[in-house]
Amino acid sequence: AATLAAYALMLGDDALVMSHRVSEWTSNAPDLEDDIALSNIALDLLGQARLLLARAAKADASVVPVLPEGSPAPPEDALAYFREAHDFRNVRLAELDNGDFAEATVRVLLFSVWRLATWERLRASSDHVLAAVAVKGVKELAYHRDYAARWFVTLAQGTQESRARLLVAYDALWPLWPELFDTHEVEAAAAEQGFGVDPGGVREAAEAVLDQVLAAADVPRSEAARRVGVLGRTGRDGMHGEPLSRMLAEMQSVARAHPRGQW
Amino acid sequence: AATLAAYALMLGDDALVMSHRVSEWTSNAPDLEDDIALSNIALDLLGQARLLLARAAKADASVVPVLPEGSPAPPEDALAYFREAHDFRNVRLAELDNGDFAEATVRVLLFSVWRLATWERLRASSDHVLAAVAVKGVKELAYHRDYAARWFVTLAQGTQESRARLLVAYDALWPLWPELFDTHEVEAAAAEQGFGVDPGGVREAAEAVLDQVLAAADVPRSEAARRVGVLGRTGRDGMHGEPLSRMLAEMQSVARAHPRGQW
Amino acid sequence: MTLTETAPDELESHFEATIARHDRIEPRDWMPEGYRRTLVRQIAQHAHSEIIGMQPEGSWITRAPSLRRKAILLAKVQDEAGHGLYLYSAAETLGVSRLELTELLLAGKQKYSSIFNYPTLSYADVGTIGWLVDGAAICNQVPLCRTSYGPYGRAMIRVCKEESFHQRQGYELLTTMVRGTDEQRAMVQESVDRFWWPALMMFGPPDADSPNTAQSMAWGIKRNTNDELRQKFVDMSVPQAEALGVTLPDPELVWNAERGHHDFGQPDWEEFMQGVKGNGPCNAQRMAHRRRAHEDGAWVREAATAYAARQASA
Amino acid sequence: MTLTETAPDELESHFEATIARHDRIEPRDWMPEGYRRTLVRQIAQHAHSEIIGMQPEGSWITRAPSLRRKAILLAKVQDEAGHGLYLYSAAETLGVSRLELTELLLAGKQKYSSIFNYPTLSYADVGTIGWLVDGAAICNQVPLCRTSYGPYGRAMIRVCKEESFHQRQGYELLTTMVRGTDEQRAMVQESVDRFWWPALMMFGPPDADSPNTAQSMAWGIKRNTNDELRQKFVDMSVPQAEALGVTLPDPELVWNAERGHHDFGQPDWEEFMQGVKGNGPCNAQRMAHRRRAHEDGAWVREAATAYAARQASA
Repeated sequence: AATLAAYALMLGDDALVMSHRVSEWTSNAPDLEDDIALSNIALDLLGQARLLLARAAKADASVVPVLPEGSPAPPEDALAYFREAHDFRNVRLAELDNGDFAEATVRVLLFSVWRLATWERLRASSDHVLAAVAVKGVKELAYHRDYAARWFVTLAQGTQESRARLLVAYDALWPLWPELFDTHEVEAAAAEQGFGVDPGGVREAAEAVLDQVLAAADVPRSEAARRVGVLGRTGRDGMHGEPLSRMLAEMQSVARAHPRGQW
Repeated sequence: AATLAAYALMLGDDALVMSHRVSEWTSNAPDLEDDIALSNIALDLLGQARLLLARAAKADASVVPVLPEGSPAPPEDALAYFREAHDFRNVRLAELDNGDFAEATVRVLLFSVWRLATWERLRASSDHVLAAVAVKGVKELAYHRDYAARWFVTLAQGTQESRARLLVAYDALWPLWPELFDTHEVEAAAAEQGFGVDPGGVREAAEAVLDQVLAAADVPRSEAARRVGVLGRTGRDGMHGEPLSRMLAEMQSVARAHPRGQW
Repeated sequence: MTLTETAPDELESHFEATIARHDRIEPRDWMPEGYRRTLVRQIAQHAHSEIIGMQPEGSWITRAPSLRRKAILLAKVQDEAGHGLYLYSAAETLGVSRLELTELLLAGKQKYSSIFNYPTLSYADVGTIGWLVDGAAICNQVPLCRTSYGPYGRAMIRVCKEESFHQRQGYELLTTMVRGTDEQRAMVQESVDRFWWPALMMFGPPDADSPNTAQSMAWGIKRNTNDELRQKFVDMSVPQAEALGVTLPDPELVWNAERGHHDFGQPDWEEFMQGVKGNGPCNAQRMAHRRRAHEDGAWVREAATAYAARQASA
Repeated sequence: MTLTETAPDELESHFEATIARHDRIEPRDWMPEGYRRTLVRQIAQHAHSEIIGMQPEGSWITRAPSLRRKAILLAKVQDEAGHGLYLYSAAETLGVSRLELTELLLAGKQKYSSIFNYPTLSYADVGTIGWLVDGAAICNQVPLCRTSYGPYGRAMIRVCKEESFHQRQGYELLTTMVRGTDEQRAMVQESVDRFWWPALMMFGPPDADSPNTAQSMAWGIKRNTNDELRQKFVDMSVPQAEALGVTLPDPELVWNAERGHHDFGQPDWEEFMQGVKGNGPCNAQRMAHRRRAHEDGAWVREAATAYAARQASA
């Protein structure tokens, strides 16, 4: 149960943090259609996060932070609003500060290609909740991927400026791609126990998809090297970058100011 | 004593909030000398804020938020870190999100010209603490004003771009200038009781100084209209803009996460 | 029969007859230039209001205090973008593009609702905006579902349906908050104190000071006067405030049994006019945000155009 | 006697004699090109480190949990800017401008200390950086006060004085925090766990893998080997860690009575090399920050230049 909870938290934190970053685009996108599309992506991921955090709490109540007596916050909110940065288990790709629209395009593309490759297998999870989340999520992620892939190609083939920006964003994010496929011991155990997916096993499938997009965009595979962690630890180990604690300071400010609040 | 506390809070909050905004320039200024100068301004204002918040707390302990039992936070920190945005009494000019360096120049200029005009009189305060703070502060503020005035003239007379940016910043901030000279009832009472200064009485002196800078820069007085408040209320009434609550979310995040912490 | 074969006065009487029958004017129909201009102005202002209106609430998406509320808020702000989209499309049937209208907004030549120049200062504002601001908008907009211009009326039907959903969500947030802590109840009351008067201003100046109302009503663009709608809103809100346990900040607010309506005080019309002139608390901030987003997106829109052109010619 | 009158070998022997006497080389003195190049590289790297080093701690200025700590931190980061200033000035005596050096940094052609590519993740890091990172810097830098190049040595004297003040402040923050709550003690330990190994890396690779050390020592630019300094730092830090009540995360760390020193483990030199190559956790972020600040300031610097030119010609 501890492994299931830890595994569900990883998947949930990925979605929660990525959703937050994407939601920052609301009212800031290049056009109304994109504002709507990005809000949609943020909403889908938020929905995934809620189900996964709830699953984690149900699997092992000890992962849920203890709130002041009388707090009516449900477990999903206790987990989202009352953990510190080092308790979060998301991959570092999700947490970076937002850049320009090219950055958003590449980030959503990498994130959803990876997540989709994993979740296609997660549909066969022995945990019925995870399996159900994955069945629904796969459809959502396919939409996210297609949206980002379309923009990836458009920007790459649009103007000189858009291509230049896209390439900068691609090279800037590529160093975080290998981390997505590292197998954390929790993930290994989850795969072993039949309810999780070893991300190491889906790299080939994910890269095959990505290569199609790169080919359509006429963009060569980046040669940027992997970004190392701190003492070998990365996002899955709770070792994050500076942007996450800043993001959480904002995200958690109202909830923490009113730990007994009803919302 | 309640009036003295309320008055000291106004002056203290102006300094605290303005210091915070100026401190955001650290490691972001156009050149090392300016990085150092802006940090200096932030430090001076922070020093003023600490003395004034402490004075407020001493004059009337009831203004200090009650912290969880066992919290060792001194009154200055209770006031800085555990009040909500609507408890702050700073003028709105201080709280705006930072813009470019022209915005910083104009903001520091307007703020310090106004504050200096007030504080020159505050040196004669019947409250010995306020008088002493003012004596020291006047020297600091004169430095801030001179620094900003020098850049105001340089940008106005530098390149086409710098002049254009300066004028944009000046027109953007001018609407908040009249608010600085509104006489709040606390200020009226403080002046009446001999320890405070009625800002309405220093407008002429402040504008005479500003006019000299404008003349040296060959910049005409802005015609931008006053920015109104909400239902007639502005910063001194605790009615702020959206940036303040966001700023406080960041500023207060660590202190609030550890209300019993020792720092 | 083509247009060129029809005499102008015949076209005009056909238009007048359609209006008189409370039928809809459609894009293909002839219409007087004044009617068209008034409509473009009104629809554009309405569309701009949706887009600018994303900011005050959007500012709290990243701080929503529960994941459920975050989802609700995100979806609501997204709906506002959607409303903007329908409305710009309705305006486009009158021959003006979304880009043109956006540029008129950014140049300060078209307006948006002044209510969005008030700041949002606590999470309670998300609820209050839903309850009072969306509530007032609905009062204004429901009659517009029967407006004489077809595309506008049909857009309004969709908009109104979603707005009343938003209004219920906002009210529900407030009812939840007042069941919470003392601080939360105080937060709700403070928020209502701040938004009550600006909400009343949303119906526009008193009829006596509203010179365009008569023509708009004659053309069937507008169906009720400002004061009629304001009265309706007040009558509707008083029992809702009671149910919520908050006080509306108007000492003159009292039931008038004779009129069968509430009497109430006047908002500060001078503050209203300052907001209209651009001097409200957040005008500069809202416009700067919109301008920045528009400018930051320029290279993306150009890339899309270039890519589409290349695809078309390939 | 002017330079042209002096034979090259005479200049060289004069230089060698000055070094041998442990006297200072001054900007007016002849020096071998290799010496100059080595110095420029070292001083520039040191200056860049001060400037980039403003970021990890600067990131907490806006979140410092007490006003006193905020003032201390702000002043410290300001001092780092000041150190950058002295050091760029020292480099300028060798004929390279601050702007040139900055552009070499931004182009990735000059380095800064890899320690600043580690993220700061809690307020305890502000204390740990003071204690361990400034502590290691001082070990490295104190001998540089006696370096053979005069302007560099004098800059280092000022820098070292301030650094040891910073070190005491950092350590004092940690001693305060460990007297606080359990969470604070855990925060301190976690921070020390993260920074201990990177601090050891600050002395550079083991002597066996440090090909430039011998020449730098012969020229009197460097006064001790990497391993000597690292040993000194470990010996100094162990009792400080004990006094603080934190554990240093090295199971091999043990007192060796025979050597009169502590034995200790080796840091992960592969991670170190990745950091040097630009693949550390924050390299991209640090460079992007510096580049943005530099580019954002370009119009200001241009304005200052244009204004100065106008004043000069007036």
